[in-house]
Amino acid sequence: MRLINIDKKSWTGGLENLYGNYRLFGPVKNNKHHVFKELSKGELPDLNYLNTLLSPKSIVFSQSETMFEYSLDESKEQHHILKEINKDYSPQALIGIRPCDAASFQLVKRNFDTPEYKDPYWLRAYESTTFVGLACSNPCSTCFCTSTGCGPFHEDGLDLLLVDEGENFIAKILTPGGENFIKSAGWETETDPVAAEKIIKNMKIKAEKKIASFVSTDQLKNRSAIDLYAAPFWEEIAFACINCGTCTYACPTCWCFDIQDEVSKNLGIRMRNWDSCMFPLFTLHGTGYNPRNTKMQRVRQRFMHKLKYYVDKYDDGIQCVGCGRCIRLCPVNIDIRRVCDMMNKYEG
Amino acid sequence: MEDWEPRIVCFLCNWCSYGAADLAGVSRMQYPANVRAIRIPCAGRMSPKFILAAFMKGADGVWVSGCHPGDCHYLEGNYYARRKFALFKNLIEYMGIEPGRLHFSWISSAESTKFTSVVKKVTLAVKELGPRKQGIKRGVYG
Amino acid sequence: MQNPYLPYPVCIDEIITETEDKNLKTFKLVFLNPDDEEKFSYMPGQFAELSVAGKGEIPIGIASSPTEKGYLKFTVNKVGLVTTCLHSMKAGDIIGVRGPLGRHLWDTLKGKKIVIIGGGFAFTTLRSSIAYMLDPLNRMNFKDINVIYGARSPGMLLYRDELAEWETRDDINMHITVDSTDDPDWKYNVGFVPTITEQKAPPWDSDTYALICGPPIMIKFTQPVLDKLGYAHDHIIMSLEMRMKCGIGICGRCNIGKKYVCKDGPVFTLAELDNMPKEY
Amino acid sequence: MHMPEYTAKIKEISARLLKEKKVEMVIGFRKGTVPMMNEPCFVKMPEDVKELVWDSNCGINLANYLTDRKEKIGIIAKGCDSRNIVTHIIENKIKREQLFIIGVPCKGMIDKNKITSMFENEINEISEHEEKIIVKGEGFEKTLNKNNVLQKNCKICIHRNPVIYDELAADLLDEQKDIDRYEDVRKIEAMAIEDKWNYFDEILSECIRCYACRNACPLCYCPTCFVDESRPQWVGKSTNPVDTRTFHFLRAYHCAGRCTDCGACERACPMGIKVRTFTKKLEKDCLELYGWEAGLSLDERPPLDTYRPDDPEDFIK
Repeated sequence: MRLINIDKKSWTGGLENLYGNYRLFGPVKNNKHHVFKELSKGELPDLNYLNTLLSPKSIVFSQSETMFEYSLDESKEQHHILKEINKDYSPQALIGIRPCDAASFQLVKRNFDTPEYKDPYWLRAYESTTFVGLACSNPCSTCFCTSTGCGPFHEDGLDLLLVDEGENFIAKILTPGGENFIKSAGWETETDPVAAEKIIKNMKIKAEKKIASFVSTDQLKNRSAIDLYAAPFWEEIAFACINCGTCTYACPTCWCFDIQDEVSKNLGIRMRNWDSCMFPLFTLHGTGYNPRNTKMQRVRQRFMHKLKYYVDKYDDGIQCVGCGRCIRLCPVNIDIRRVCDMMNKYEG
Repeated sequence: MEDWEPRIVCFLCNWCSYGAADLAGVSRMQYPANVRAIRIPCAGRMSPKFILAAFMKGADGVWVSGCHPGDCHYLEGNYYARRKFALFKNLIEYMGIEPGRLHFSWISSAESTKFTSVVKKVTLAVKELGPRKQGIKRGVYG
Repeated sequence: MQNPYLPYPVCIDEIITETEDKNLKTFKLVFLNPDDEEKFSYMPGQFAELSVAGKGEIPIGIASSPTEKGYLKFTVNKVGLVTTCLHSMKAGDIIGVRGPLGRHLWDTLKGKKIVIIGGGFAFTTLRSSIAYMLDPLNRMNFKDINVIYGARSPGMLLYRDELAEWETRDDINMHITVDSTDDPDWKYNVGFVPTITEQKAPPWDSDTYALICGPPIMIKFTQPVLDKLGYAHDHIIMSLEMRMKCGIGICGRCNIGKKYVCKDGPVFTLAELDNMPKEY
Repeated sequence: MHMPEYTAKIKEISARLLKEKKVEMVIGFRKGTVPMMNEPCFVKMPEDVKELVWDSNCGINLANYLTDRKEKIGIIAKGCDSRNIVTHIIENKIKREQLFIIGVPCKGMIDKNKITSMFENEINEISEHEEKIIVKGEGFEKTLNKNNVLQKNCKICIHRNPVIYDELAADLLDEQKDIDRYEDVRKIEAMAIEDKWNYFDEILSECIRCYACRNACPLCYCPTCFVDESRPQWVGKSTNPVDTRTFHFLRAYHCAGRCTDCGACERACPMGIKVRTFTKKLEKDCLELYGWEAGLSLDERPPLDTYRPDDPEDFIK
């Protein structure tokens, strides 16, 4: 692990050097809010931001993604047989990702990279990505990352952590991928590691102190899933829900998807699209029967999945990094912090 | 582009315009071959989603034809339809599809001459606009 | 990296209409690439995603037995977009098969007495199980086999020729039943599956396992009967249905509690289900 | 009357209704956990009415929570909510006898997106005092004129008073006069055809198909929305711009003659898309062609559920 000093004067030049070797993604402000997007040549990421409106998960896990293509033309060879398509998995870098979002990729990896099955689309995109984090000195009031095993200076899932010191960044290189990135940019001013670590540590403590919201998760594992499932509070929690997919689409740790075929003329594709457990269609059987027919059941599923089923399945905390997006974006103010505390407290 | 011919999806009421098309055919009347007819039970059955679906799938024009006011087989289907059409026609134009791509007519089953003349008018109008540039769905994603 | 979403191409070899309402057809499928058959090594109770290009995929239990070589069989009920399209297809058409998917519990069942209880068109994977156990190389691995299978009417029973053949054998006890019939020549039982189960199922001992597959209403009323007969919940094996897409525990929709029906199931013991939310 | 008095009156009426068992629940708002957000909630016990609030952050349309409910309900209704309640009654989604409508003459809801975008830093607290909105965040405090930060639909609202109610939580207000409701629609109508197309491409480019606009809308109660139909599938499920456009226009069309411009769709959109741009065109046309404003009367059929023999038809050959 090395620590590098990046003078902000050399920032633009470094990005230019990187441009040929990586597809660069970064936060950019459109007329309304910050979004992650691919940077065109010469375009700079705007690192003066709280967090992007949506998580950067779509850069690895596109909302709509073609999986296969095929021809329905019977005069063609291999008609009706699905074919893999060529995709661009050349190196890409996510510049300025917040530590919470970076941690989310580690968490989601559990789902896409299992001992039995590997999801090739997600994994290839993930493996081609260098995660260049930006430590968070100004967490939002809705951020509760320190309660989820994460934090504003958290390093897991990052190849490189940038710490903004005003005139310069301290770059903490965490992986060989991060090393390559730094080399490719041509930033090479070594810095005194002890002093730099000290600065980072102080800034980290300061940032963590600013976190204003917390959830308790310590009892979730001990609670019975059956009891929580039958808890009386779900009706009240779910009342306001309008069953839109905002929380799940904004969430960096929601991974559910749907698979669909689409045909135009004789050419067909099989693709996948993000899906949401908030939608009744998610679980609707062909017969018309739906095991999660009511809003209460769907809301319960979302929270139980994140805060109980996941906890039980992997025994490594909750399926949430505390980014607070679902709280900020829910049109009716359903707040996961409140639900988490209710579940944590519920003794059956 | 000179040999380009528009494809026009037309929805014809079973009780009138479809009969008029039939009559035009039996009477060996000539009209442009650009229309693809879909029979509907009544103009009142017409849903805007049929029209948008046709446009999405690449139709250059859409034309809906039903019975004259007062002549609906179900008494008032076309009266309801007329209101739906009025609003939808405006909406189509508002969203950026040329108004000349969407047509409505009342044609009774005896009016084969009117039928052919409307086919000609509709075809001409759509032809003048040329092929659609936007809004046809074809896709491979990310 | 192997792509677990890519189906093996197969050709429809034969289509058999099973029931009098013509809503159930059995598709006999042959792999286009013989190597793929090797890779598709399965056990009864598992399922596969049938892939129809242009329409999508559907999870269907495998009706053939691994002892039957050279083809796969699936019995498909016509309900939705993909199955309706499948029903309109003909021999020679190309579709895809992805799998085998899900787990099986045959390691537990070896050497045991087996009671099969099935209803309606859910009999498909049970048919696979029976054909598997009756294979001359396997039969000695199991003790008594009892089969209780019911349908609405004689014309709604699946695999009627095979049922008749099994009836004539002495290494399997068949208890076929229909809800009702006006056929004077009907020689088997009349009555609902739970009733026939109560009358015909052998009493439970620790060597006896029940395999149940059927509509929810049948399962709901059969379970108390098995309780009455003393069947231990970890000796009752059921197969669940859920809306599925990926079939490999990734797309996230078919969970019951922390289990995915596609990957951790579709077969579960009742003892396992007792510890899961009743959300199915 | 100011907001705290509104709240006090709402609590008083609600407690009374629950105590006298006139209703089984009261549907209203409770204070949200983030600034500029209140959460729709129900109250079943008289002692729980303390949760209820009323302020300028009650933009969600509560009629949405009435669909197909069976019990007797007290419901807090501002002008637009009341018009959607009327629409719900006309469309048999609830019965008038089931409802005790607590009418709230509405001074408008504030636009959270607009206020958020006015500040670089995060807003931590918002309070209101008469016509002033006081915004506080780390290192800043600013007082805004409420009139300048109203939701766009509230700014041009001409039915601030509930049109139907059993009891009022405040005195009726003077309605706004001489409002040009359709300036924005006319601007689009005047565009060249290609500019229109591009305009909608632009405003829809961020749509993530979460359906918050649809689901926040009290009109969207179809058991299966056209966008979820699979046989045939009218609209694809991806983020293809043609599908997205088709969804928005068809949805808007489905609200023709029913939309009250309550703004719930636009408020709900996480991406800040101007969803009302679609519905307002139809609202304008219904008014111009058929003299119709939705939700004003229990006795009139909505425009697409009726006709006149002499309806305009100059566009028909």
